[in-house]
Amino acid sequence: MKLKYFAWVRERVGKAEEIVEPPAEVRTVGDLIGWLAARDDAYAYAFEKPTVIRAAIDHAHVKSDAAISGAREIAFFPPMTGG
Amino acid sequence: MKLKYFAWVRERVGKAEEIVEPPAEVRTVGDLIGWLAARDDAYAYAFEKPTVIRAAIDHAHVKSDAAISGAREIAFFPPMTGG
Amino acid sequence: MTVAATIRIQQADFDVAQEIAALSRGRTDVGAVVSFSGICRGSEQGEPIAALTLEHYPEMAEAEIGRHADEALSRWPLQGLTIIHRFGRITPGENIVLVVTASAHRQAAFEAAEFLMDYLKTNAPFWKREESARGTSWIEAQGHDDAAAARWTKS
Amino acid sequence: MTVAATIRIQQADFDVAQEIAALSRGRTDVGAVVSFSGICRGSEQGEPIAALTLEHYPEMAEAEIGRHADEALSRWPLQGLTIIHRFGRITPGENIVLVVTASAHRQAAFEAAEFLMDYLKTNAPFWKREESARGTSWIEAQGHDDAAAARWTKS
Repeated sequence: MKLKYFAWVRERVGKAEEIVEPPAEVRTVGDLIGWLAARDDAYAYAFEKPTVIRAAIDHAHVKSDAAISGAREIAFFPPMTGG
Repeated sequence: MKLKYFAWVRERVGKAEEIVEPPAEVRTVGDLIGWLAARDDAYAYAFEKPTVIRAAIDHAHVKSDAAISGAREIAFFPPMTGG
Repeated sequence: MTVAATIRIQQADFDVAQEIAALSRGRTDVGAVVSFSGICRGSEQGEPIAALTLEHYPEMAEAEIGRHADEALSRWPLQGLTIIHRFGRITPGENIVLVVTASAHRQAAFEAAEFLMDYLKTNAPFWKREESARGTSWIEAQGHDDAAAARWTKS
Repeated sequence: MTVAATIRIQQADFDVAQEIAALSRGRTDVGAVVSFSGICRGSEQGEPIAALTLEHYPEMAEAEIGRHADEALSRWPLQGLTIIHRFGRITPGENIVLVVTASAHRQAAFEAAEFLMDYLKTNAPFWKREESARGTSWIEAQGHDDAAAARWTKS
């Protein structure tokens, strides 16, 4: 699946997008955050406060307990500040 | 004191303004409406439903129990429909 | 900062764009501009109309709108306020009334504009007469306009 | 009547006047037009800023704004709706966002515009970074914006 990062999440991770293949036990958005955070210091820093991170699956906002199976694109970003 | 009439009150009374000198016992806006309504059929028609009539003394909205002593200009009109 | 409201009661049409620009152009302290334009519709209660004629009480309209503008300026942190109300004969599609509010924050700009429109509808001394195929008649006041105005009364 | 919203997510500036006119010109069924323009201020939390840069998530911004436009059209009797949100570098005094609503009645036009602005602030995938003498930093979301958006949730 494709992951996208925006704003300071993007800056901390150090890339705007990537393709990942998480193991089968990574079932929810929350699991995915935990799995990413364990990768290296950059990801750990980006996801150090998981409750602040917002997520979207296929362009729609989701909560951290949302299932990721079947998702084509998952995005992580800080709370939005548009308008 | 000067009286002014607007919208259908003006049309029914048949004039836009006039000078009147009500007797001393006419103390409030409500008294004045009663005194005017007793003048002739045109005034009686204009003021047939006193609760619908709005009044202003010297350009400020007032209730029917407002005292008229000292007023320079009293206006009568239907509920407003501007905006 | 002292903000003065611009209030105009006029027969002539006005340019919404120009009034909005006047409150924001060249300024960097305004974050939100809300405009409300009231436009003459081509029908009233389902009946086609040819025109509206607005009668008004000039001295009182000025006093009354001025008081409400001052109240809006005291209740909300506005950086600009423009109110224009036309009188005379107005045909469908033409402007009737304009309120423009400018503020650092959107909530203040929205609320002040709504407050002023609610009060203009119920308290400003203007009366609309409609012209239709059936002749001319005075438009009746709407109870829901009074209810809308009442929500701004401080308890 | 089916009303389609006009939604544009663009780097270029827009002309508020032209967008308002597009919703009302030549029409006689529109009685009320409300516009909200969000403008880049010259300071944030008391600090002067040189510019904002808006990052966005294009596909999601389109989807998200489209959903909220549809919700506004289903909740209020609108006759026209335009939403424009800019991205990229924007300097103080420049436009950021525009919502224009047209309706037969003022309450619908006001409420729909407020609803959309509250949701754009909290749900549309845009992020503002500010440039100041101290460097660049991401603007933090405001809790009162979430509270403003929450008031539209149907219970």
